[in-house]
Amino acid sequence: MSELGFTPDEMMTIAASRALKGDDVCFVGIGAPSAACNVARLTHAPEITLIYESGTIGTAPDVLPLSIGDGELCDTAVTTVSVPEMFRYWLQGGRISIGFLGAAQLDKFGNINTTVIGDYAHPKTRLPGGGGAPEIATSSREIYITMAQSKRGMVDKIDFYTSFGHGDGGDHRQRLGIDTKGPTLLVTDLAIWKPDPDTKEFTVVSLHPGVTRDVVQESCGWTVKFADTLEETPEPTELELKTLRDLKARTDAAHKGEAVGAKRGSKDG
Amino acid sequence: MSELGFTPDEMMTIAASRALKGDDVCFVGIGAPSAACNVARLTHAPEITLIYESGTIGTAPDVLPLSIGDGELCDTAVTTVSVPEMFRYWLQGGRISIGFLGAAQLDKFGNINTTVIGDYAHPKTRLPGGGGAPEIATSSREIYITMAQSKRGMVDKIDFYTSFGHGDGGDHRQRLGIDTKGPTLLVTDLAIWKPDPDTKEFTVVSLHPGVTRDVVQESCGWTVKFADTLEETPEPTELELKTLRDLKARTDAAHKGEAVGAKRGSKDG
Amino acid sequence: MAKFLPLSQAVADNLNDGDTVAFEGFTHLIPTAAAHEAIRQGFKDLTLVRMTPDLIYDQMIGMGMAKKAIFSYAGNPGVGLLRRLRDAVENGFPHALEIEEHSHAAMANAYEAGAAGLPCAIFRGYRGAELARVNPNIRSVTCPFTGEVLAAVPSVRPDVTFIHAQKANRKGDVLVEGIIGIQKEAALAARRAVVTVEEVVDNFDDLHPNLTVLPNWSVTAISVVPGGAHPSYAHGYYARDNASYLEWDEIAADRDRFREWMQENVIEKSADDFAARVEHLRNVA
Amino acid sequence: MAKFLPLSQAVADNLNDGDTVAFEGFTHLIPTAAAHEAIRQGFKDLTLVRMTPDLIYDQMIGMGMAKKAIFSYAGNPGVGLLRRLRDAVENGFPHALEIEEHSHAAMANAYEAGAAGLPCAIFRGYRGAELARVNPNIRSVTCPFTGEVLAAVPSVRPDVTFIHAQKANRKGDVLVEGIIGIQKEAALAARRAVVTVEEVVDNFDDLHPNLTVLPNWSVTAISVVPGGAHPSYAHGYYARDNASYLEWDEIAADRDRFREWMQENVIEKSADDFAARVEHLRNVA
Repeated sequence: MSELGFTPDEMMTIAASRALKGDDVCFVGIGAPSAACNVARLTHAPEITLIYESGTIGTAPDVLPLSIGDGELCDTAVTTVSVPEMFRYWLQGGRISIGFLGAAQLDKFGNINTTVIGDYAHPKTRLPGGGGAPEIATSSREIYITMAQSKRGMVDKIDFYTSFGHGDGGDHRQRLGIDTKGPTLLVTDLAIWKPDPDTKEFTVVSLHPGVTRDVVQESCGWTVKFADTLEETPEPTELELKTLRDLKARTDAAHKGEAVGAKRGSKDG
Repeated sequence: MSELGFTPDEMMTIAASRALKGDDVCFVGIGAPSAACNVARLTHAPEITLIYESGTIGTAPDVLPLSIGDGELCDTAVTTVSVPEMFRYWLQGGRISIGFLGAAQLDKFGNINTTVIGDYAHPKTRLPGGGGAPEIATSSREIYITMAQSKRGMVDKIDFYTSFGHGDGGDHRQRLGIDTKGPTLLVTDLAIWKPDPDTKEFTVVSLHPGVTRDVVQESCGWTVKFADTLEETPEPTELELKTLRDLKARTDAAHKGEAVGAKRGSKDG
Repeated sequence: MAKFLPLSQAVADNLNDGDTVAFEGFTHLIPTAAAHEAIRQGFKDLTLVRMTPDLIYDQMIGMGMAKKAIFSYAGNPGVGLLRRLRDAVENGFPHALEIEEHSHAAMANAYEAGAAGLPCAIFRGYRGAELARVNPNIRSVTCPFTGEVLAAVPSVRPDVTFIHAQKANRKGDVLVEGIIGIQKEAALAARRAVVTVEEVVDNFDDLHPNLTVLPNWSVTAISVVPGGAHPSYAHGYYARDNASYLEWDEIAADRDRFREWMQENVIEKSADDFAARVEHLRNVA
Repeated sequence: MAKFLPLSQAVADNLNDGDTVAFEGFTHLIPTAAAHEAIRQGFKDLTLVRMTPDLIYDQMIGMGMAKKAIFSYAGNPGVGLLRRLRDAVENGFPHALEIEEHSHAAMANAYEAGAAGLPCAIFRGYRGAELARVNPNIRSVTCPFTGEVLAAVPSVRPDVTFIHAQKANRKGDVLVEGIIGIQKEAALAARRAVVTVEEVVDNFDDLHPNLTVLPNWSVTAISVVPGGAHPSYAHGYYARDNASYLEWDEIAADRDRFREWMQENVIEKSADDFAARVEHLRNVA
């Protein structure tokens, strides 16, 4: 970090944020996706619509939520709907342009496991499960994934198909009758990946500043494909870095217990 | 009317209102049912819950609505929900104790036609259709019907089964898998009718004051069954009559175009 | 993303001959101004969808614009029958009208399924009801857990839905309140949603978070038409003009009187004429 | 008709060993006080239903009260895993736990279908997802109009649902606002609905007509428990105690420390202790 002036994690969040556009309607997973989406909103895409599965539509939190249902999300939303409505009208209804997910385990075709490590019936590690992801993965028009690289996380074969990416690759989605694009972007702390147009295997298209092919391969459980012409991800700008760091600082302060007041509601009933 | 001090129509409304209890949750059809339900609310059953299919739950209108969605219903309701929610959570959910319906054509088993006179494809008279009635008739725990008698209205065979009553009688409902009671009461301008416990044929159990068996038969298209012990419907009380007439007077004034102001809403947005 | 347009342009841009269109409103907030604009522009072969076709569909049918009507209650609410619709169904005047008739429960579920992006809706309905015999779009599905046979209807997915709402903010978000009916579902079920509003306000900052708001990116076009729901009403703005509903029963009873009334009150008028029609109904409590 | 009862009585009257029970709350308004009361009363063999089982189900499972869990996301939101639930699933401690696992979309639809009195819900889901292989309650239905195969799950119909809400009025009508989650559906899907509230107000006359209100006749019992959602929050009353969620991760990591914490903070406490826990979170903007 010292020589570059930013951490790999910051580079990941900022690179992910750059993929979002102002007219996107983004279904935001918690953690890294939430930071990236809000950095986009606070920098180049102020008009972006962020949706959290708790029912908050068009939210603009001043601090990152710890959960997907923090009060801040409701306070700043255009409207807040029930959870059934969220999954029926807004996700299943086809209104989400980008579903933004993290992953505990990921394979090279963008299939995600957040359910178990080991056998489902007798797991080595019981993870939280899919939550909204199984349907986010197939109902959003496309899927962006962001995660820090590790051999434990990026594996040749995931233990459980929580959310379907490109399956075995190629036209597997179409063969299952799924007409959305699936994973079109993976941003890690080391690189930007896009699926090969034919095989759908994630391929590195851009290395973050200072990152080599070897470093990428060392922290990935499958044999990495690299694009013929490999770009270098532009460094974070001063604005991007400041925005992200300010956001994280506000967030840390808030999560240490400072109450964020509820701004709207019926106090008159 | 002059000798009795009330009209048959008033007797009908008041007799119907008496069947309702304070703990009933009543899905109110427009017209005669609406008047009866509100007279009940304004006399012996102030706690009754009145629901109109426009989504107004627990409404207490000061004037009778002309339509099922007048602003007065929303202004005075405990809550107002969407129409899909009304039909899914509140009606289909099994929360309605009494569905209160009118009818254009009725047969002796409580089957109702409000769709067509004549053949469906080439009707002699195209009526408005079922609206909420087909599911009110089967999802409400029981059904009360109220209508003024006439040979055109009370017929041996209805032209179209808009809403199912007891079908061909007996256990026809159970045979169709319908586990609600269906029509348990018919109040006309001349008499009170209840279904025979076995055949389910509507049987006159009480004649309104001054009404004879012959009068009932003359205005009914089927051969009328009378109970062995026939009661006389108690005359309207002074309170009942005054309540009904005041309600009608307020209603007439309002429908002549005096605006009933909208009381609640967001004026601040 | 919602565009603010004059109503004439919003209608011209979004409605086409042959479209399946819903002008929705459940007694409250009926988009009369939008329907009248569609009448003035003279569209043809429309499939008109609405739970409660009332005056505006009676008018469109009477003007010969409709090929088919999909509905659940075709009455003049609280008054009686729709006489132009009757004339079309009973006498084929001005031409024959195909009808697809449902119950309210079915239509509400069909809009809900449309908003939810599903091909059909299932519900417990039509038991013993004869519509299931005459409407081939009433089918059934068997619950794979209990074996119960449930009714199924196709979802409603209009090409375009027109609704009227209380207000938009400058960004184009739209608020509907009071008897919200089926408006949200009708708008979200459609490929294009056009909204007429009573007014535009700066922002919705002080709105309660759980109100019925359509975000600007779920709306195609917004036109400001004060009084645009008349003779229906807009909760918080003006009351229902019950007298006009009663009067309609007489106007529509006669083919010539109907044409004259339409000429005078629709064809020769514009969206700007609605505001004056509700002036006497604005004395809010 | 809603009865106002002390929480201990509301729980004793409405929860039984062996019941299928939902303590619902989607991050917001989690009915912690009701869950703690159920723990104190020592119920057994419960089937616990919830989209997002978090601390309170971790606690109930750790105390050996649960036979089965039906859920879609078993995590400590924003923090990590549920360590007591993991211990039950991975090691059978304190005893084995049967699980029926769904996605959020499935659970939300299942509650909705339960509230709607249907035996099952259909939706476009689980495509390519492996849960459909391991959960026999994920089946399918074919659309009778398009032939599309849709996912089907049984509706959720708990014996009793507990929710926390902002307020009741004196008649027993209940208001839920802010992130309303799945509360209305969970309450209406259940045979009995018990609500804890922050406060009781005279009436709801000034409430907007379209807010989420459960009429008194749809509620079984109401208990007034200020702070009863802690460490979750109550929109308009107090903020989320994020520090407590972070702390739970350490408490639940160790079996002994968990038992000690439960003894001290649940078994030896009562519903009256919740108000003090949220005092420092009340500095509303």
